[in-house]
Amino acid sequence: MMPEWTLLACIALPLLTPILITALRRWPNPREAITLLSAACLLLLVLSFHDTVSSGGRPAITLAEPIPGLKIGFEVEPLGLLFALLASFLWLVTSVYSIGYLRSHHEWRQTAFYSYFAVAMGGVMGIAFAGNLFTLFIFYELLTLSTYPLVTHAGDDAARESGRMYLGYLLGSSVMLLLLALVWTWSLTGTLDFRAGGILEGTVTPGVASMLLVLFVFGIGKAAIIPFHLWLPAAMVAPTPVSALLHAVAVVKAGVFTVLKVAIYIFGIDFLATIPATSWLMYVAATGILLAALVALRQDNLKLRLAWSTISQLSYIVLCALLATPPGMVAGSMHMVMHAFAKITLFFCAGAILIMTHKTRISELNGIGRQMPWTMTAFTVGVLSMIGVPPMAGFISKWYILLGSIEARQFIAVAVIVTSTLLNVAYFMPIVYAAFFRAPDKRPKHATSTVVSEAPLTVLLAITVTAAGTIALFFYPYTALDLAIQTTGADK
Amino acid sequence: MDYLIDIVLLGLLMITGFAIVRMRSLLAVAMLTSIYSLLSASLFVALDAVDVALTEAAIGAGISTILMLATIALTSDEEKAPRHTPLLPLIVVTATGAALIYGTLDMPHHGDPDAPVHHHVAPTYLHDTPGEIGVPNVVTSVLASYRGYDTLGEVTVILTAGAGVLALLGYRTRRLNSRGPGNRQLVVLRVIAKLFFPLILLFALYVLFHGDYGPGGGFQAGVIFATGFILYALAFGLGNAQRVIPHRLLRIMAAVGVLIYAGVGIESMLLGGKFLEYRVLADDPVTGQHLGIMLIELGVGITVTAVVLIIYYGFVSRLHARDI
Amino acid sequence: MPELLGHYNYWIVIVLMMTGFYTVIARPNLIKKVIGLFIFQTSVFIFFISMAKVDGGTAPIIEAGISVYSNPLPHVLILTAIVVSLATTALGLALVVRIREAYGTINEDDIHVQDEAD
Amino acid sequence: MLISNLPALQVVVPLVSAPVCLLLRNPRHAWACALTISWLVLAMAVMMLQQVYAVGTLSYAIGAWATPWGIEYRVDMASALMILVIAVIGAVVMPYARRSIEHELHHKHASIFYACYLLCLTGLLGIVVTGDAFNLFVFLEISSLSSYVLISLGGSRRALTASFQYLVMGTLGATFILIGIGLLYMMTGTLNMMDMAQRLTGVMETRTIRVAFAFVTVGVSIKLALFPLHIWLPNAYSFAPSVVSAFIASTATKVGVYVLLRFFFTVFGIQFSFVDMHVGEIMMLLAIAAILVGSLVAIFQNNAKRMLAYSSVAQIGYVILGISLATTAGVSAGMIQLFNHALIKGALFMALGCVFLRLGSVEIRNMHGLARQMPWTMAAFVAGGLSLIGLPLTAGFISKWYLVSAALTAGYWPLAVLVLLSSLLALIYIWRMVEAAYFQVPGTAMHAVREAPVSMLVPTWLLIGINLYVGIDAGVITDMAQQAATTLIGQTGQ
Repeated sequence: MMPEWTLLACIALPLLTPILITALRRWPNPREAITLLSAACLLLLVLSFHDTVSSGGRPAITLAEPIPGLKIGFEVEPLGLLFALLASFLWLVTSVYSIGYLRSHHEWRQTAFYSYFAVAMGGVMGIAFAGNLFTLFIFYELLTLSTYPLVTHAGDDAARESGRMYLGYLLGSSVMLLLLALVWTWSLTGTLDFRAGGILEGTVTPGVASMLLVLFVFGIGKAAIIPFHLWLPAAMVAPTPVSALLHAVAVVKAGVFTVLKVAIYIFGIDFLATIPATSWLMYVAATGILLAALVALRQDNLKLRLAWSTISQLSYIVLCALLATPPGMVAGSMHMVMHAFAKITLFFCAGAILIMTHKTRISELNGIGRQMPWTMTAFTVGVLSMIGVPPMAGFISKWYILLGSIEARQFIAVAVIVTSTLLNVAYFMPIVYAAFFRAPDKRPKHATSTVVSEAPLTVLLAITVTAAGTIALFFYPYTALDLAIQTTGADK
Repeated sequence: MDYLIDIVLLGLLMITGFAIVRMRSLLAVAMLTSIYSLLSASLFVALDAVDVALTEAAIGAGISTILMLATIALTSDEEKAPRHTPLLPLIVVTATGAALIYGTLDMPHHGDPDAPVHHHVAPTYLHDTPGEIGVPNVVTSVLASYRGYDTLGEVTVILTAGAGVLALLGYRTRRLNSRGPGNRQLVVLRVIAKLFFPLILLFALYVLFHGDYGPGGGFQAGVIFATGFILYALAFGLGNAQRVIPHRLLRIMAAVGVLIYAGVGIESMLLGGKFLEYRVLADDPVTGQHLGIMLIELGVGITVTAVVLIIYYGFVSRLHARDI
Repeated sequence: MPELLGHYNYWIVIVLMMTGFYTVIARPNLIKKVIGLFIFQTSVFIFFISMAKVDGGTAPIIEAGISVYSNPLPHVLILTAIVVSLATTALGLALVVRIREAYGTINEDDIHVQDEAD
Repeated sequence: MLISNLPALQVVVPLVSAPVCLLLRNPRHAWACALTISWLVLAMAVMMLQQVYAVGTLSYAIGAWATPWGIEYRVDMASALMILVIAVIGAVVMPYARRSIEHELHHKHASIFYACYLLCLTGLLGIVVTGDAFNLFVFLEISSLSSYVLISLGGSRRALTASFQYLVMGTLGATFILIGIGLLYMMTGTLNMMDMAQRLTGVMETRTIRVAFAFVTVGVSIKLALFPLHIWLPNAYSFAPSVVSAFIASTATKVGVYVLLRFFFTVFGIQFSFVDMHVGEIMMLLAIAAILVGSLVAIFQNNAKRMLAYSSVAQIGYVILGISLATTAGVSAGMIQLFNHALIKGALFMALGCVFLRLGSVEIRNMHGLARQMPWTMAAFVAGGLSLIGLPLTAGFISKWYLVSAALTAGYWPLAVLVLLSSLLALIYIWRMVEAAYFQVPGTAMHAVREAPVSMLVPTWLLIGINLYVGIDAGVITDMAQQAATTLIGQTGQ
C-alpha cells in the first residue's frame, strides 16, 4: 500500500468506525469487537510508518486548500509518529479496559460512548499527522467537540455544568487566542506549514514574536497552562476510561504535543531562544508545576488528585519546550510518553476501585490493597514512575528534563523540578501507604453487603499491560528516544 | 407676485402642519391632512408642476383621505396622549432639521436658472422631446419613455400595495349588503352621482389620452376612473358597485395592467431592441414612441384603477361587515 | 428676491418635513404615525418640486413662443414618489385596521403592554 | 437576444411573473410558477456572472436611451456576486416553501404570498442591477413594501405590529434616502451614479453634499439594520413566516449593505467617504456596538428565531466592520462575510422552519430532546451553528479568518480580538440550542414529533452543503469577493 493511502487510512479509520459501531448497536459483542479490531488495525497502520520515518522518509498528502496558504494536509514526522504510536497503542488497551468497565458499571448509551471515543481518536490521529498548523487546528477543535459528549455522558446537571466549562475553556482559548495567533502568523508569513527551523524567523520583530508565543502557549488550552487549566478537573465527571485515555493521554498530550510542534516547526528552536517572552513564560509554567502540585495535595477525590497532578506534569513538558534547546525538546517528548503510561495506569486503577467498591475518595481507601492486591500493585508502579524512581519510565524522562535544564543553565527550572518531585511523593505516597498498611474502616452498614474482590479480567489485563509498559520503557526507551532525537536533529 | 403666492401657501402649509401635530381628534387630523395635500397641490401649480399637482390632488387629497377616514371608522377617532415626554424625538427632529438647514447654505437659490439641476440632463429632455418622442408634454415623455422603467417600477409598487391589502384585509363578500344604504337622505347624492358618474369616466379617459399634450396620464386617469366608482359605491352601496365591476375582475385587471406594460418592454426586446425601446414598435421611430407611450399609459391606468378599487373595497367591505 | 431670502422656500419645507417626522416618532397613535409619514413624504415632494422651478419659466409643456421651462425631471420623480407614498399609506392603514382587530387598540404603548404580557 | 438583454431580463422575468402568480388561484400552481422563476433567475445569475468574468462590467441602457438621460443597468463584480447570493437563496428557499407555507398560511393567501415573494425578489435584484440613483429608490420600495406584506402574513398578531414597525422605519429610511438623492441631484443635475460620481468632484466641498451623504448613510443604515437602527429587525424576523425569515434574513439586509457600498465607493468615493467624512470610524464604532450588543442579547433569548435575529444584527456588524476598514482586504472580507452569512442564516432559519412545522413552536424550552425525533433537521442546525461560530471547515470560518486577518493587517488588533470574542458569544447561544436538543431529556409530547418532510430537508441541507463546501474550497468565493472589492475601491480613483 502507498504510504499516502496508509496515512489517509490512519485518519479515516477511527472516523469511520462509528458507522459500524452504530450499525451494530443491538449486538454488544460484535460492537466491541469492531472497536478492538479498529484499534488494532490503527496500531498496525501507525507502526508501518516506523521504518520509513526512521530512515528519513516523510510521507505527505494534501487534500484541499480553502484559503491560499491554508492547506488541509498530512505529513508523518518523527514527533507526530511518536504521539500517534502512543495514542493508538493506548487506545487498544483502553478499549479492552472499557469493555470490562462499562459492562460492570452498567453504563447507559454505550454505543454512543464507543462512537464518540472513536471520533476523538480520529481527532488525535489528525493532530498527530497534521502537515500544518491549520490542519492541526481543525482536528484540535474536532477533538474538543467529540469529547464533549463523553464528558457529559452521565447526562445529569452536574455533567452538563462541567460540559459547559469544558467547552468554554477549550473552545474559548482556542478561538480567542490560538486562532488569533494562527491568523496573525498567516498574515505575517503567508503560510502555516510545519517547516524544520520554523517559519517565523526573519519575518517578525521580537515583540510580535513574544505576543505570538503568549497567544500560542495560552491558546493551546489543552496543555492546561495556568490559568487555562480549570477544564481538566471539570472533565473528571466523565467515565473513567475517558479520563484515563483522553484526559490523561490523548487530549492533554495533544495540547503539549501542539506546543512542541509550534516550538519546533513554527518558531524554530533557535529563534525561540531569542524571544524575550520565552523565559517569562517558562516561569509561568514553573509556577504552574508547583501550584498544581500543591492543589493536588489537598484533593480527597482520587480522580481529582490525579487530574491536578496531570496539570502539574503537563507544565513540565511546556517548560521543556520553552527551554528552547534540542535536549529540552527531547526531554519534553520523552516525558509526554513516559507520563502517559504512568498516568493511564493510575486512572485505570482508580476506575477499577470505583467499579468494585464505588469509592471515589482517598480517605476511604484504607486497606484496599489487601482486597485488590493486583490493582494496587499496578497503582504503586504508576506512583513510583510519577515520582521518578528507577526502574520506572518516569525516571528516564525526569533524567532528561534535569539534564536539559542544566544544559540550558536554567537552574530555577532544576529547583522547581526537584521541589515538585518532593511534592509528588507527598501527594502520592500516602495513598499507597493507606492502601497497603492501614486497616480497612469498620463500616457496619456496608460490611455485610459488600465483599470486595479483584476487578474484572479485561480491566486487570489493561492495568497489567500499562504497568508492565511503564517498567519496560525504563529498560527499552530507544524507540521513543530515537524518534524524539530525530525530531530535533540533536545528537545523542 | 409669484413669491407672494408661494409665501402664502407655504404659510398655510405650516399652520396646517402644526395643527396636525397638535390636534387629538383623528377625524379632524385626517381632514387637515387632506387640506395639506390640496395646499401642496396648489403650490405645485404655482411651481409649474401641473402634472404633479393633478396627481397630488387626486391621490393625496382624494384617495388617501378616503382611506384615512375608513381606517378611523374601523378603529377609533381619539388619540391618547403619549406616555413619555417626547424629549428624544424632539432632539432627533431638531438635529435632522438643523442638518438639513446646514445643507441648504451651499444650495443654489430657489428658482435660480443657473443651478446645476437645470443644466446637465434636463435641458436635453426639453430640447429633444419634440423630435425624438413627438409629444409636447415633456413630463409625459420623460415619465413614459426616457425614464419609463421607473414608471414600470412604480406600477409594480402599486401592484404590491394591492396585493398587500388583498392579503391583509381581503374582501368580505358574504355579509355584504347589496341594497346599499337605504337612507332617503341619499336621494340627492344618488341623482348627482348618476349624473357625474359618466362624466367622471369620460374625464378620466380624456386625462389618459390627452396626457401627451397637457397634464395627465395613466396615473391620474386611473385614480379618476377609480374615483368615479368610489362615488358610485358611496351612493349606491358597495354591493351594487361590485356588480358593475366585480372584485375578481379587479384582481385580474391589476395584474393585466402590469403585464401590458412589461409586455411592451418584452415585445420591443423581441423586435430586436432594448427593453422598453418603443421606437422599434413601428416603422417610424416617433410613431413607435407614440404607440409605446399609449400602451403603457393604458397599462398604468388599468392597474391603478384596479388597485385603488381593491384597496377601497378592502377597507369598506370590512366596514360593512362590521356594521351588520 | 434679496440674496438673504434665496433659501427661505427650502427652510419652510424643512420645517414641514420635520413636522411630519416628529409626528411619526413622537406620537404613539398608529394612524397618527401613518399621517406623519404622509406629511413627511409630501413635504419632501415640495422640496423636489421647489428645486425644479426656474424663475420666469412655465410648465414643461412645449409650446411655440416659450423658451424657458421649469425642469421636468423632478416632476417625473415626484409623480413616481407620490404613488409610492399612496402604496405605503394604504398598506400602513390596512395594517392599522388589522392591529386594531387583533389588539383592540391602536396606541403603541398599549400594544407594547399587551405584547409584554404575552 | 438572451445574452445581450441579460441585465434587464434578470429583473424583468420575476417582475412579469409576479402578476401572473397573483392570477393563479391554485396555491400549487402559484408555487410552481414561483419555483420555476426562482430557478430561472439563478440560471440567469450564473450566466451573468460568467459574462462579467468574460467581458468585465456590463452596461445596459434601458429603452436604448444613452446615459445619463435614460436609466442604466450596470453589473460589475460586486453586483454580480450580490445577484448570485439573492438568486441562490431564492432558488433554495422556493422548493422548501411549499410545505412550510401550506402549514403556516391560509390557502387563500398562498398565491398572494408567492406574488409578493416574486416582487420582493424583483425589488432586491433591481436595486443591485441598477446604476441609477432614483431607480434604486423605486426598487427599494418594491422590495420593502413586499417584505412588509410577507412579514405581516406570519400567523401571530405580533407579526402585524412587527410589519407595521418595519413599515414606519423602512419608510423613514427610504424618505431619508430620497432626500439624499434629491440633494445629490440638486448639486449634480444627474441621477446616473457613475455620472454623479464624476460631476461630484466639483462640488465635493459643499455643505449640501455633506448633508446628502449623511442622509443617504442614515437611510440605508435603517434598511440594513445597523445598530442602533436595528430595532425593527428582531420582531420582523421572529414573527414572519419561516420561509420569509429565511429569505429576508439572508438577502434584504445584504442588499442594504450593497447599497451602502455603492454610495460610499462608487458615488462619493473613498476619499470623501472615509477621509473627509470619517465614516469609517463611525461605522467601526457602530459595528463594534452591533457585534457586542447583538451577540449578548441573543444569548438571553428564549425564542430561537429571535435569537437568530439578534445574531443577524451582530453578523451585519461584521460586514460593516470589514467595510469600515476601507482597505481591499477589509471590503473583501466584508463581502465574503456577506455571502457566507446569507448561506448560514438561510440554512439556520430553514432548519427552524422545519422545527416549527413539526413542533409548532421555536421556543428553546420546547425543544428538549428534539434531536432524537428530528435528527436531520437538528444536524443541519448544528452544522449551521458551527459555521456561525466560525469553526474550521465551515464557511463561517473563512469569513472570520479574512476579517481577522484584514483587521490585523490594518493594524487594529483589538478588532481581531473582538471578532473572536463574539464568536464565543455565538458559541454560547448556539450551544443553548444544542444542549436542549441533544442533551436534555425529552418530554412526553416529544414522541409524536416526526422528522420534517424531505422537500424541506433537502433544500436546508443543500445550503449546509454549500456552506461546508465553501469551508473546504473557498477559492471561488474569495476570488469573486476580492475582485468585487478591487472594483469598488478602484472606482474611487476616477
